[in-house]
Amino acid sequence: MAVDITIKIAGEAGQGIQTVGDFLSLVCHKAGLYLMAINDFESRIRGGYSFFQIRVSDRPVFAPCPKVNLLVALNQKSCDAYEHELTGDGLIMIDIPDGNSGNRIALPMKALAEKAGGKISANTVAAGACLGLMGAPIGILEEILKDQFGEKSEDVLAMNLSAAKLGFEHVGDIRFSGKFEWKPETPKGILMDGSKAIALGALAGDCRVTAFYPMSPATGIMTYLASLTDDFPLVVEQAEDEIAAVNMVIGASFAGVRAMTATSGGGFCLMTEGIGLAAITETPIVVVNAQRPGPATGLPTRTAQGDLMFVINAAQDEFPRFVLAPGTPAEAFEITARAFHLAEKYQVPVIILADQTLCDSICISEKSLKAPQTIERFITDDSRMESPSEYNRYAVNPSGISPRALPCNGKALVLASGNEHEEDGHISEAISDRILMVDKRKAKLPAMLSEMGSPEIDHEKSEILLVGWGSGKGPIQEAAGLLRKEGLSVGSVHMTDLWPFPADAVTRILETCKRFFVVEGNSTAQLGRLIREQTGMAHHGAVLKYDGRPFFPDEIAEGVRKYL
Amino acid sequence: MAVDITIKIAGEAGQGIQTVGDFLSLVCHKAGLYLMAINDFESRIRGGYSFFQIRVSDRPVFAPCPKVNLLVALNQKSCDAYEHELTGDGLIMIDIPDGNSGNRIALPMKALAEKAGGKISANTVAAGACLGLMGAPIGILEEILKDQFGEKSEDVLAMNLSAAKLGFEHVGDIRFSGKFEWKPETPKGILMDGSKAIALGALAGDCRVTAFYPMSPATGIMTYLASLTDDFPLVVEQAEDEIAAVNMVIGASFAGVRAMTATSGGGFCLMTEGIGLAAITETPIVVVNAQRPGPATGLPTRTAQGDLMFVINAAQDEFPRFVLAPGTPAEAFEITARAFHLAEKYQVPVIILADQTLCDSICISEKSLKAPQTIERFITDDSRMESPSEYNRYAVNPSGISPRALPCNGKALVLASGNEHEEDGHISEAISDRILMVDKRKAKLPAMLSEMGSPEIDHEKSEILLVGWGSGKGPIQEAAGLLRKEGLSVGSVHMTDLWPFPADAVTRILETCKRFFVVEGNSTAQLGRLIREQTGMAHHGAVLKYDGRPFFPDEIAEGVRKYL
Amino acid sequence: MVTVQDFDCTYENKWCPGCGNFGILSSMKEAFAALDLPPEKLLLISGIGQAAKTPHFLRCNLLHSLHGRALPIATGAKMANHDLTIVVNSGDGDCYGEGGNHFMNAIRRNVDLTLLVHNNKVYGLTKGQASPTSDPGTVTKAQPHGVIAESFNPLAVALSLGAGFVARGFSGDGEQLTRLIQAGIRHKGFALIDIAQPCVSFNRVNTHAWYKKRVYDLETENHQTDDLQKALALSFQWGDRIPTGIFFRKETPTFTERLGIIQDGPIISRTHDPQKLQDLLSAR
Amino acid sequence: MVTVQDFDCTYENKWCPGCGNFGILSSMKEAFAALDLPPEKLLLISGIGQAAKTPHFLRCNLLHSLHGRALPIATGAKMANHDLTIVVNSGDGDCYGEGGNHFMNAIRRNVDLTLLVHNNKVYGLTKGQASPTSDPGTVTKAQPHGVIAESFNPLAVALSLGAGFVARGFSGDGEQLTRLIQAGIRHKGFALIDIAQPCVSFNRVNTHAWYKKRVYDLETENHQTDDLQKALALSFQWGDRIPTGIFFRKETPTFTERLGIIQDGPIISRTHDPQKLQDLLSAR
Ligand SMILES: Cc1ncc(C[n+]2csc(CCOP(=O)(O)OP(=O)(O)O)c2C)c(N)n1
Ligand SMILES: Cc1ncc(C[n+]2csc(CCOP(=O)(O)OP(=O)(O)O)c2C)c(N)n1
Ligand code: SF4
Ligand code: SF4
Ligand SMILES: [Mg+2]
Ligand SMILES: [Mg+2]
Repeated sequence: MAVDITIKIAGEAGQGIQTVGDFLSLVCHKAGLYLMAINDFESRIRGGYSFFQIRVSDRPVFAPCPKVNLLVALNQKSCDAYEHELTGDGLIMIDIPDGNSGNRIALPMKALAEKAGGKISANTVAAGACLGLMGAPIGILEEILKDQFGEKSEDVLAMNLSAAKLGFEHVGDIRFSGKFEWKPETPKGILMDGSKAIALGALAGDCRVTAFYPMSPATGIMTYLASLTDDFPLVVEQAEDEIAAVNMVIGASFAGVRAMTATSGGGFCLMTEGIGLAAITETPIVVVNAQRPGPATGLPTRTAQGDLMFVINAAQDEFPRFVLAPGTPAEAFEITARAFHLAEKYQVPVIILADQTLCDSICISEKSLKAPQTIERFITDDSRMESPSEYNRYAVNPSGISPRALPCNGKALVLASGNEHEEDGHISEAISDRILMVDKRKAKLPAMLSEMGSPEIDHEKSEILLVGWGSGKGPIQEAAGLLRKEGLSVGSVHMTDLWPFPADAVTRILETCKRFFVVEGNSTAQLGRLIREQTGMAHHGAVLKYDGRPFFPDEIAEGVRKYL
Repeated sequence: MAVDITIKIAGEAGQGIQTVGDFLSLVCHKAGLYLMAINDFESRIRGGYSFFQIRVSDRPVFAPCPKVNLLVALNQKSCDAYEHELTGDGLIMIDIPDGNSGNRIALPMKALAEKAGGKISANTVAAGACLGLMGAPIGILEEILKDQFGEKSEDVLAMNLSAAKLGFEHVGDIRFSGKFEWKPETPKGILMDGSKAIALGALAGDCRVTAFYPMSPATGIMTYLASLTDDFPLVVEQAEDEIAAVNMVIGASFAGVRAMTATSGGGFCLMTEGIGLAAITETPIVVVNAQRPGPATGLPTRTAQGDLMFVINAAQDEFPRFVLAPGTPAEAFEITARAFHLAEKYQVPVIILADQTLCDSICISEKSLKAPQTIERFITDDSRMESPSEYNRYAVNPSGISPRALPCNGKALVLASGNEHEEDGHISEAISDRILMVDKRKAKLPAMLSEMGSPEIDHEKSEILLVGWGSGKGPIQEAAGLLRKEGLSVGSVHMTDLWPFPADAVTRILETCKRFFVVEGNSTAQLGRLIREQTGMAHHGAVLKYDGRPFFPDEIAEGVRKYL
Repeated sequence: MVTVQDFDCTYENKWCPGCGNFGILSSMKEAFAALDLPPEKLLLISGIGQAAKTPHFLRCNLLHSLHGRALPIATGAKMANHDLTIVVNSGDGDCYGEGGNHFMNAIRRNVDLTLLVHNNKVYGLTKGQASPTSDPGTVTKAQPHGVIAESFNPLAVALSLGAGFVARGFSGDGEQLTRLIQAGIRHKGFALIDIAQPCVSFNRVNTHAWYKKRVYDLETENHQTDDLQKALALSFQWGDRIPTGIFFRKETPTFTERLGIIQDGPIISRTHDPQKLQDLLSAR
Repeated sequence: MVTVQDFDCTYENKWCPGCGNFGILSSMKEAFAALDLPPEKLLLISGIGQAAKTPHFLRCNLLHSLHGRALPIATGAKMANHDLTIVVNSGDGDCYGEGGNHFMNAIRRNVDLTLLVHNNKVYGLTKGQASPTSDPGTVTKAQPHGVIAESFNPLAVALSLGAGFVARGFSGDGEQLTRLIQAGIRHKGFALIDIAQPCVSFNRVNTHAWYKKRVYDLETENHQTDDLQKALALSFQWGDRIPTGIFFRKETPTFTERLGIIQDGPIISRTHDPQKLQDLLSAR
């Protein structure tokens, strides 16, 4: 039987939940298991309620599960708060001195940690104990600890090894229901969260300048990139505000390097004018909008898919742009790398719609991620011009894409203006130039559209299709599976390439089903609206979640059932 | 026969074109004629090309006409630039010393002005000469001059009276083809441009605080309001930027007065985050977005209808808002006043979509505009509460509208937060509060929708309907008339109330026709997209203009013909 | 008589134990009580950040707004009703970073309000990135090679913009801070109190003890608060000795005093005269 | 050898006849020629406004961007390629109004560029509203009762933020202005030249003649440019005598010099190493 268990490590912010979670993830990964973990925390630094919820399975998993098999409670209030989520045979492990009773295992974390050499190792105790309950060999954790602390100091390593062992041994023979076979296996792929995936994708896209203003849930992308600035040709600059961030990125790109910024809704608002500048000056930029619930400050550390229509329509007037929404870390890596390619090829802004779920969740990507050996650039210079002195930055041609030279890179002068302009870049208010330039920019659309991938269909030809985008992917595909198990003909459609909208592909797909339902993390079914706007097809129902938390497959299935 | 003539006064910025135009408008208005005038100028202060184009008729007119009967050229280059627009029997009056020839009348403006007492009166000379050509009695202009200069100084008045007469007499018996009957008549209504109409509408809505950052074409609204601050309880503050402007307005409204800001696209971008704050704190605000072509700086002094989808979807996540787009100054007055009522009644942001054509064009409103005798307020206070100390700013009730108290206005404490919150206004991250508040805000939508007026139909039951919004109104209605004259069954639909979208009313109307065409000042048919999104109905063609200039009825008719 | 307890509220405080913000909160309550300002006469406006959460942690009217935007909101509220007593709680990131432009312009306008900047030299709520007041060299996750920009000197900038009340407090000196807040509220015009506030979670350098060793009260050194050049020179003093107290004070007409139009009373309490409008509507 | 004529371009100039901007444009060309900087080695970045149109009126590489945003754009360009010679043309509204926050932060970063602020004390392009540098009392259509905020003192603010090159020029003194622009470009780091610029269309007070009567050159008075306190004091001098020239000068490491990562050369010319990335991608 398939193993599929969920462990929730819950406590206060500042108690080191993340560390326990990381250890567990690493061990399961090393053991060749699959996992998917979400991170749930409040907008505060200490106290409150916080958890790391990891689902471990011997089959690929890309969605969290609301039922908990093991609750590791770092304090009593977390125990009280989440006890009701336990499965019938679920266990609670709680940091109390002693007193196992019923499904409750007392784990004196701090005491054991002190025995091991210091309170600071309490999280390692917890990790060891969890692995004990899972019947895992302690060896894997030991290896991980060696990797992590081996170089730092022998004492620290010794303490942690001892802490792990104490925790591991403390649970003795207690095992919880889901049994894994812990056979030595090679990892199934790589362990990755969305933030890192976007950051690495940026490097794969040859991103060299990033500027940002801290904003959850986008900050992780930038701090990870900052940690890599010793190893890559990359500048990461914290700007004074988001307006500065996007304009720095425009400046860097204009000067010739690929550049990106990342933010969330409020910051994206402030960037919209700059995105318009990138558009009219045809300066390639990549902007990540990691969505969280709004409006305004909303729920700063939570997740949402509420900005789709906003980013498609953001900034005054009209211009071509790409909007891409990865559904998993692996997609995030590839889409981000592709974003830089598309931005430069078409000289347009590319917006990547991520969200807190994508950014802060970990899962295993089996597909191997490849660093491109070469980067195709779309830059011209004097040597490729007949007459550099007559270079026109906005020369009109049927593709709408004018050869792009860089400033101060030869005889060709580069003139760019946020005002409407002539082909040479000088301001123009003439009717003819205006029409020429609008049409030139719009002329890119057919080719841009041809770059749009068709939505990914799982179980084609189903009677019912669940249609979603971005981080909804895993839960929706799993939900469709649950409904199929009930004998229903249900498939799913996952969209990453949202704009320019691949209307023909979507129409072709949706025409094959009897009914389609949109599944979205917002309250007005924005993709549903978009599909209707672009194809005329109206959805037959919407499963919407807007409480700031990620989708669970169960609740999607339940939402769909209501319509049946 | 109906008189319908167009006079174009063209010259450089700084030559006083506006003054000539104003005199002509005032005279025609006083004479009981109808008129519609557009203003066309570059983004510069001196030089270049600029014109004021006034259409005068004995029937109501709400659209400009591209054919010019009289070109008043203040310099040679304007003459060269616009001569081709003349009708067959059109005349040119040009500021040269002498030499009438063919259709060219030499008017030595400066010389005559100096004769009258000063070069500064050259514009009055031109106005007098125009009136002469139109066969108008000079008396009306004299009255206007007395109104305008009478209080200032006798010398100035005398000079202008003399200048007018010199110009008038200079043209002698030359008349141009379109003959008016200059019978003494009372004015047909009031002369008004869109900027003033919005400003006056704001006063009618009891607006008391406005903050803005200068941006064409919105500045005129604010400078006109500023000129009235001696007479009305009104503060007009120029902010350091648009972010400050919208937030000042939120602060003022939170404190208890009705407040507004006005801007154009780039500034609107910067305001989007604030609009979200108004939404989540349920603070009523009115934001005017006077559209101009973009993206970015675009064409700063020109017109566009490119921001419809942007303002409907602006700011992260989702919230109810109103979007209203007046088509004429009279509508602008009423819609602006209504905007304040709606904003306060529903505690939501209201966005008024204007554009340069609306703001800077003059026409005659026959409908009399009324100052409301009383202002219905939607504010509560201690006296209306059972227990002020238990007041909850965001108390949930079926309407979604919580009684709104003002801060520091009694025992009731008012707590508002841009974070998601509990009913009392304190931050909450709880799932239950989040759902409660999103649902509460959304609960306003049915009542808000019921406030939306049905689109205005002209010639119901036509086979073909031309559908437009905002400043397209006059030209579209006239274009439909032109097509009807050709025997086609064509009517028009004018939308001012755009969001929440009155889908039922629109569906009902569009179902009556065989084909409908959208007519819009943008390049992607945004209203068309919106109609399809909201009703599923696809337009049969789009007549789009995006060169920064207002629609002419002719070109709309021509655009429609192409589809027939 | 208003007491400190009148401001106690049951809403859970969400700061880290040991945070300097607690001292600021106490001093605020003390100052309000000392001024006999009851919660219902008090409007607290804040941006976003740990500092900006302050209004939630006491009883008052409050608008907890957007990151960086507390000052224009407060300015707008004053335009509507200049009788309001407004205190703004902001952080170094909120006020000098995202809100930098508004900081300068609230000073230029001389808006009559009291601005408390909880200056912990770090972005607390977003987990420890550098703020404009972080010292060059400060290493954070976002600045692994250390901050490279010069740190922002709020007092010097405020003085150079003509601010009429410029002070520095320290969250660890409640008595002085209470006095400063009182003086700030009493001051007619814009009052800046930049408050040295230890962040126990993200700032391991500028701790309570660190400040304790360095701060001194300008009052004890007989500083004359009407000497702008002296105040400017002092504003650059930072290191072994850190001056606190009032650097400069001078009352000039406030924003709303200079707004001729509202001298008859707050615009909110004026009556609307439909006739005047009707005249305009009919006249053209 | 680069000549002034090398910068002449055929694009129509759109300023009003008599505008002070013409003087600035001439001095720019003179300075570039004197520095032997050819058009193709020159990147001019500007915001929006009359001042910001400048780059269109001479031959150069240019990015005419958004109102208020020239400085972050220039900063970004420097990150990409710190070998670029960047001059920013901005107006008083563009730089000290909409762009106020960026002004402060470009100074804090000490970005190596030359900022020319065409300070006409008015919003020219939008037809004469007050700007941050307008004097209190200035009457405009938007301020019919006169400006009520204190005017923004760019030199004092720059100095208080630690700017390393702070100067005032006057469009009517082309010789001095040319020298200042040359010195600004030569200065390693952020160089501010605030330029008194008459606007013949909207500023009837601060005319060419008005300035002519008042300006004096600090150099002639033997001003020492390394004295910050003196420079600060001078920055408040305005009225009968208006100092021009270099107020303060001090070279400190620039933004890109302090960015350790790009010391090997501009990031634009570094090569990408796919292996390093592949290691990261495979390692987890
Ligand atoms: C527009 C916008 N950008 C970014 C953020 C994220 N953010 C929230 S608080 C904060 C910084 C807070 O720092 P500070 O003002 O110093 O307050 P502290 O938490 O240190 O008290 C940031 C960047 C936001 N909420 N809105
Ligand atoms: C976001 C935004 N807000 C407002 C404007 C309108 N605008 C253009 S130029 C300008 C002011 C220019 O003043 P200044 O910078 O002093 O330049 P000047 O024309 O006086 O040289 C304004 C407000 C704009 N283009 N963008
Ligand atoms: S993070 Fe720092 S500033 Fe924020 S509450 Fe904790 S200690 Fe205080
Ligand atoms: S408006 Fe003023 S600043 Fe602008 S070009 Fe004319 S004179 Fe120069
Ligand atoms: Mg801080
Ligand atoms: Mg200016």
